[in-house]
Amino acid sequence: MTTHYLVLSALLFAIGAVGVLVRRNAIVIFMCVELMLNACNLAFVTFARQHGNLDGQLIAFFVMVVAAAEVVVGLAIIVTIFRTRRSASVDDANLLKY
Amino acid sequence: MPWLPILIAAPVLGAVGVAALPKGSDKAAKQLALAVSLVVLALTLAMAFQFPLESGKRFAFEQTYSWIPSFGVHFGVGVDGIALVMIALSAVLVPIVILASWHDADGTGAENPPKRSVKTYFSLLLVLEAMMIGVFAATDVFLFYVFFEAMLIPMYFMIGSYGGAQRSYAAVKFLLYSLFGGLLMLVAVIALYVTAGKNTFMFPELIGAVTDPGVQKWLFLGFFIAFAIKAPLWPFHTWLPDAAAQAPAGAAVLLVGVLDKVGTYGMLRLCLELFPQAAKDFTPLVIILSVIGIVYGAIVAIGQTDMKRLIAYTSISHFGFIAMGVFAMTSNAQAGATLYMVNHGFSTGALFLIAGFLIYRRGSARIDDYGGVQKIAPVLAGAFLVSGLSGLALPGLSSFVSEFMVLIGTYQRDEVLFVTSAIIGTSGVILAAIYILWMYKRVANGPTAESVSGMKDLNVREKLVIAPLLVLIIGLGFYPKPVLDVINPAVQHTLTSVGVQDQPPVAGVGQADEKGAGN
Amino acid sequence: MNGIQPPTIEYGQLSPLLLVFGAAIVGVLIEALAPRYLRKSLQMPVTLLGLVGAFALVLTVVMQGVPTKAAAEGAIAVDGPALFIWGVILVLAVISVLLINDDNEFVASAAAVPGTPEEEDAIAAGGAHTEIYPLALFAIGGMMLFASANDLLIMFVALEVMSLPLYLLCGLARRRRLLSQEASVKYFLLGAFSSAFFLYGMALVYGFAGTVSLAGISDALGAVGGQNTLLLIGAGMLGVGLLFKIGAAPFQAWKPDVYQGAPTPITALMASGTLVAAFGAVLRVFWVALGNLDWDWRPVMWGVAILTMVAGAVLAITQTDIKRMLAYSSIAHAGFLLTGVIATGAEAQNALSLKGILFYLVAYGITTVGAFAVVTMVRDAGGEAGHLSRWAGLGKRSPALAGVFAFFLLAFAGIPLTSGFFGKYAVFAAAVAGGAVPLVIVGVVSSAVAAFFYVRVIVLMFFSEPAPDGPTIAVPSVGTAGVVAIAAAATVVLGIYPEPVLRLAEDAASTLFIR
Amino acid sequence: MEPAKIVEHAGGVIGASWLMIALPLLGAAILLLGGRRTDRWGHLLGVAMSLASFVVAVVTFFELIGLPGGERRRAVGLFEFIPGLVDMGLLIDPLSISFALLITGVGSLIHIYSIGYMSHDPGRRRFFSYLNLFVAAMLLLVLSHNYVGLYIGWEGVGLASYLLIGFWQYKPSAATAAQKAFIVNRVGDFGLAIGIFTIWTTFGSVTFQGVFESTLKPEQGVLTAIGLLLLLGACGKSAQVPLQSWLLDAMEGPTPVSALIHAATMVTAGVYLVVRSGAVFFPEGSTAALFAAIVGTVTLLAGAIIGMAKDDIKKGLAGSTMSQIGYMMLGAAFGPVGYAFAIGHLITHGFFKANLFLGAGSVMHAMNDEVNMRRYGALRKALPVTFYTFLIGYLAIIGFPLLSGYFTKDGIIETVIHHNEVLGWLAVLGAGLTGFYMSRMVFMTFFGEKRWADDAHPHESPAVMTIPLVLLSIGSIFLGGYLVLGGRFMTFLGPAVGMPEGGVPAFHPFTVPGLATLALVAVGAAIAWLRYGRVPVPVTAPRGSFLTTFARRDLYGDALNESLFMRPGQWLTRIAVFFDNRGVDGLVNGLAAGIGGTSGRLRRVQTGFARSYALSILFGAAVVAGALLLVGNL
Repeated sequence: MTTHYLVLSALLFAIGAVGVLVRRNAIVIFMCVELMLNACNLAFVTFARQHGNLDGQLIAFFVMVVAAAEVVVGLAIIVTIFRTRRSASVDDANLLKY
Repeated sequence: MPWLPILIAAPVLGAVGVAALPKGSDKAAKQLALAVSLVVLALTLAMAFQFPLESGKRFAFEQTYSWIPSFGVHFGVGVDGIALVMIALSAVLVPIVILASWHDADGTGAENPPKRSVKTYFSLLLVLEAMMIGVFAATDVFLFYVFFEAMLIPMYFMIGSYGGAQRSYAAVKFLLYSLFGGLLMLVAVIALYVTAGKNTFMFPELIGAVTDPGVQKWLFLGFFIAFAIKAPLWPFHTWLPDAAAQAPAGAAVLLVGVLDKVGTYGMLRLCLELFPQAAKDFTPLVIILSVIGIVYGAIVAIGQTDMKRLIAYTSISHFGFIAMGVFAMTSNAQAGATLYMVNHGFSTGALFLIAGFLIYRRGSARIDDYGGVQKIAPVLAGAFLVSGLSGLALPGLSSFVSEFMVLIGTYQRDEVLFVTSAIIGTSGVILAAIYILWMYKRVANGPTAESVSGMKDLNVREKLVIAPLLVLIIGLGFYPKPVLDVINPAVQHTLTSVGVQDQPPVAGVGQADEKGAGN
Repeated sequence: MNGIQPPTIEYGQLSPLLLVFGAAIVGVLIEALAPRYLRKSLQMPVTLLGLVGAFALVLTVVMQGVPTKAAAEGAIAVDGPALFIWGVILVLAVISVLLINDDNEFVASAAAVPGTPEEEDAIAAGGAHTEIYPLALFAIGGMMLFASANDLLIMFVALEVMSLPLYLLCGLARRRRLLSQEASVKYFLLGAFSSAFFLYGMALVYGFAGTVSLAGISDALGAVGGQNTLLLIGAGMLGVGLLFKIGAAPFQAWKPDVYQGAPTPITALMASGTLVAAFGAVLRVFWVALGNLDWDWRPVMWGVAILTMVAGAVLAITQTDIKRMLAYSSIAHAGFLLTGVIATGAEAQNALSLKGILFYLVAYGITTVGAFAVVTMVRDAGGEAGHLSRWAGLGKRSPALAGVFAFFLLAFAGIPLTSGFFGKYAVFAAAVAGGAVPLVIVGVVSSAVAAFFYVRVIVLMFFSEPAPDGPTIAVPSVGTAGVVAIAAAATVVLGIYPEPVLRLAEDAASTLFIR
Repeated sequence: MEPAKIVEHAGGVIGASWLMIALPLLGAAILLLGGRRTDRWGHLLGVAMSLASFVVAVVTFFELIGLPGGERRRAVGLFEFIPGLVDMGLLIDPLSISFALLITGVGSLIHIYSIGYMSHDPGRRRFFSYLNLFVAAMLLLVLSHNYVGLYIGWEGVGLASYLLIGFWQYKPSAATAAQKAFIVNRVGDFGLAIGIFTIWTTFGSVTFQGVFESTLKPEQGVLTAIGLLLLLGACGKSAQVPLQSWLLDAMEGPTPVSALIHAATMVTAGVYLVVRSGAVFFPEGSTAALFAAIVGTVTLLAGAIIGMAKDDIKKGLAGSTMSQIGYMMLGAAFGPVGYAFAIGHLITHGFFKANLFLGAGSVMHAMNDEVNMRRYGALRKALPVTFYTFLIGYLAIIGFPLLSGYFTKDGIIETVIHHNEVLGWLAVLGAGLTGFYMSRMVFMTFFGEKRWADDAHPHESPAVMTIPLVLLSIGSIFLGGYLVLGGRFMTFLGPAVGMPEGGVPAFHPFTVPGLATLALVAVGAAIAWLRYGRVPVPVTAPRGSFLTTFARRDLYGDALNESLFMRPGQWLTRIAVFFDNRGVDGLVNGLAAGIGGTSGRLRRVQTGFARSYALSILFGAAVVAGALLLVGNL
């Protein structure tokens, strides 16, 4: 029964991961990461339900907070580089290589 | 009196002192370095005269301080006859080299590139001396390894900063070769510690600690390859000609004269005694490598056009003799091999120094750039000839004694392998005659070449450099007994802990080598 | 009866952590309240006091006797290894902060677009981002927590607390800002990506064990054994998150870019502190939580370790930028450390390996900071002279500096009589004792390869002629000079008489990790 | 009868006999180290040292013959050389003392002669130091009481010969000749060395006493092997086929050197070795002895043939030396009688060949170092003393009745024929050839018409050079008879090399071989007269038959060596050098380059695109997870 949720979370995680790979815009990539985090949340909650203990749900809250913090930092960084380069495409930023 | 720690510490302090001298005080640096090295020599001799010939103990002047208990490492030093003569060799060569390199770092020599700090060169020399003494004195395998590896660095800088045109290539090649061998040895050192399970690296306690033949084989290889690269044995030799040819003459002397001996010394001391069974199993392989080295080195030497490279290749041939003597495992052969290490240090040292003098004057190492030197600079040429003759093991000169002992000691094993090896090895004396005399002929004989017509003969400093070497070469050639008396007991110790004795000659056993059936 | 009783918090044990975080918060308050011209003069002492004080507290905790049970309801394990690692991190942090205390490295105003008037103004105004101090403090606190977290949740939080400030710090380089910002964004995206993996792995493991406390997971494993798919995938994903942090192949890609782009003091902090913390975490997860799973993860770890050592060594050979080269070298070193992680077994064996790893971390960390400190000093018009060709003949222009750097390189190469040698020896010895001889052989071979590029730099500095317009050697600020001196001294002392530190590591390791 | 036992000896002059070696050695050292400072009196010191050593030898000799016959083998221990392996010491017995007398005696005469001969040479002091060095080494060779000491002397004389052949080293030809001599000798030394190794492993000793009086009874095979190895050494030193090629080039050295080293003494060392080891390794009828005999015969013919064609007077004499040593080697193969005649011939040859060489030197001295006999002629008036002494030497060597050579050479021939007809008659033939080439030499040099170069105005040499000639020629006349008649020498030598069973064979002059020899010699001389005495000699050599060319080209010995050893050797060297640079070194450098290349290619993977990094992470994650699953479910 709960396995559906797990499958869903797995799918979400996969979608997020693929998104990170295929999208160029830093913002979008970042949102894909967020999606992955939420997939994890779903999994946590599901497992909490399975095991019948609250740890999972509690963890989910923590994750949200962390994610929020990540957003702050992430946006700050992305905005700076956008202002410098007038583009949010991660592919433009490849001076550092080899 | 803690002789050995003092012997190790003195050059280090000297090096610090030399390095600490203010800028521009090059002359002072040289003089200080020379003084220090002479003090070390004096101390070494003082110690040597107190060396007990007839003591049952394995090592004399033993000093053991706990260094890194959590690794079971001690700062353990002590000498037996073999180590003593090697230390003496180093202590004798260093002042000579310092005197010989008086101007090497100034960069006045035509071939020398613009030089870096003079005092660095001489403090490096002293550091090197400390490490050479240390590596021979170490009775703790770990300590031995530490010196074995650390020794590379000063030599690396001496070649790299003060050497010839391709110096950096040569230096890197030298370092990487040795480092690679050293790291393999490190694995073996660790494994030795673990398998022995004695929680100590003290050499005497590790003897016979590893019993399993399989393990012995691997550990032996770990050590042996490192030493074979260091020595160097064929086919690990290719770094030597480059290094020796690029290094300044003085450094080349120490490199070939002492550093490389650490390899053969290690074989004799560590490989044989720690892994006797494996040593016996690998003996045929090593003997064959040595013989190949003897002939191969000689033949390639004949074909060289560069003086220092030629001398380097002759050394490869000579290291073949030494290794053969070590693994022939008869008292004659091993005593001969040990004596060979010393004599080779002197004769090759003299050759390199004189080559250095020639190059310093003519500004080229190419043999063809010379000719008729004997007429212009008879003393120089004479010294060149004598050291060359010692290089071809002329009786009456020191290296004959050792070569004879090695060969006869190998031959007396009286098994096909050893007899044939000894015979092939003996053919090396013919090749040696060719490469030495041919070089001498091209350099010193014939009509005097334009380029050398203005050549000066040896000056006082250079005579002072060469004289002691020639005296030693001739003296040991006629009366090697004092040195051999020091060496022999140690060799006996080694043979007993390896568990072999010389078999007495039996009438007709010589038969074996014709029938081709060893017994 | 079943009222909620408050959790017991061992403030004593946690005091170092609390002090660091406290100092960080104070720093934030200073930013908020103190006038601009005062900030720097306030931040610096606060930071140093915080770190030094924390170190003192660590000592006091050790004096009172190493705790034997996890603190804060089993959330944080203040055990021997943790305390040791805390100490190490704090020392490294102090040194790095001394480096950070060098205006020249950091951007005047991160908000200002490079090459615009406002940037000029900011520079003219002598503006500086004093936020770097609290940020660094948060990162350091995060590192300490990361290494001592006793359940996965805390570990995850710590991971973020450690990483987020570093993401920002990476972007604050004064010169070559494009590179710096790029490094920052790459680090951030990839870091977030990998932490997502960590998190998902955590979820799966939780799904298997029903708890996220390391001890709990270990017990659950003991009950079931390692046949469970959920568990295995979860363990793998956890591993990915952690291996990313230590920069093990194939998760090393970020390291060279970020190390090169970030301001060098920050690189120093990451290369030393983060690595130490990350290894602390790795050890906890794989030894404590997944200890009973070792038959499953050891082979994989073998592969990772070999790949990491070889990739690090081989790739470094052809690098042309000094910081990139050091990055690859740190990858290789991570590989060497992994050989220690793998060498588990009986209690004694684990203690041996742990001791080796701890010593290695000390030796490597300090030398690394020193090396980067030297890098900050070799400058030309465009800031640091990163390109190796600019280092040619440095040995002639300033023998002392070049000599020290050469010494650090030799330490990296593991030449005897340097700290690096004993570090390598300790780890490899443990690995051999643990039966990982082939791994060690790969290790020595790759360190022989690695030696080549260290030596190459020495050749450049000493054996080749200096370029006419060679880089100038900046007169080091007291801080930087101090850092180099300390690092050099430590490298020598640990290289000649490592016994005391070894003994400390031994004591720390003897208790192993508490559950 | 077996040789006498060797007894330890101490004290007396015999106990101090090491002075014989030490004095010339000291002289050499002083002259070499003293450098130019000693130029003024250097030659005198050299002569003094040589004479002193001669005196010691004489006194030792008398003390030795003062002892009863059976006790005339005295071993004098000196010092421990290689502990447990070799002790240095001297063996004073009839054999060694005879050599000592020859070396120091003839040596001293040649020293004196050289004062005059080298008077104009700037390097005279160095020359004398080398001569002294040679005397010392040669004495060590013959006096040492063990094979290692012998070997040391053996190579020592090799060194001296190298230095003296190359004395005028600025002449490339001289330098090359010196080098060749040393290297060819080393080939022989190689055999000698192995022989010594085998002796050590077989008998556990390298002293003559330990070997000759050993109770061990090795198999014959070993003894033969040792014998052949020693013979190889002997061939090298005594310029016997196949190692003869160096001797003719050795004539590049100053003539006194040719006289002392390459005629009188050093080249006879091989014979010494064979005779010394004879009792054990070359007993009558043994394989080794047979080989020695064959080598001797071949060489005596080869040398004679070469001598017949040479126009260079010294090379002619060199060929003759080869030939004469061939006789000795041949004789040495046939037991005690052979030994006695071989050594006897060796001694007489020492005199008359030195005589001839010094005579030749005197001629060259007169003709400003012209060596081509086709440019001589009619010199008997110009150089009377030289002529008469040379004539005596000539008669002695061709075996003119009652002169030295007659007795000793005839003795050898008789002995050989008595054992081995074939070799014996070949020896007789050799005698005939000797008659031819020596007569040719005399006629071309002293008779016929002047064929001198324009600037040549010959004059007799100074007394310092002629007196030695006179003394030597006296020896050339009487010594042979004195030694052989009544078996004096055989009896004297007996204790050292053993006596023939049934006592000393009486000397009877008119035997078939004896007469045949005389007849052949006469024929040879006659042909020489017809071709070179009666008719004028062309100044430029006619092409001559292929046989002549064959002889002129030293029987193609050098050509053979070159095509067999030198050329292949050079190729081998080139190949080895190439292999070393490309092969061994190339392998290592290639490996390094390979790693570098891999690195260069791999770093391209680091594209700088964050997303590709992300991909690698994802990929890695998949691999790790997959691997874990795999392992976990094994």
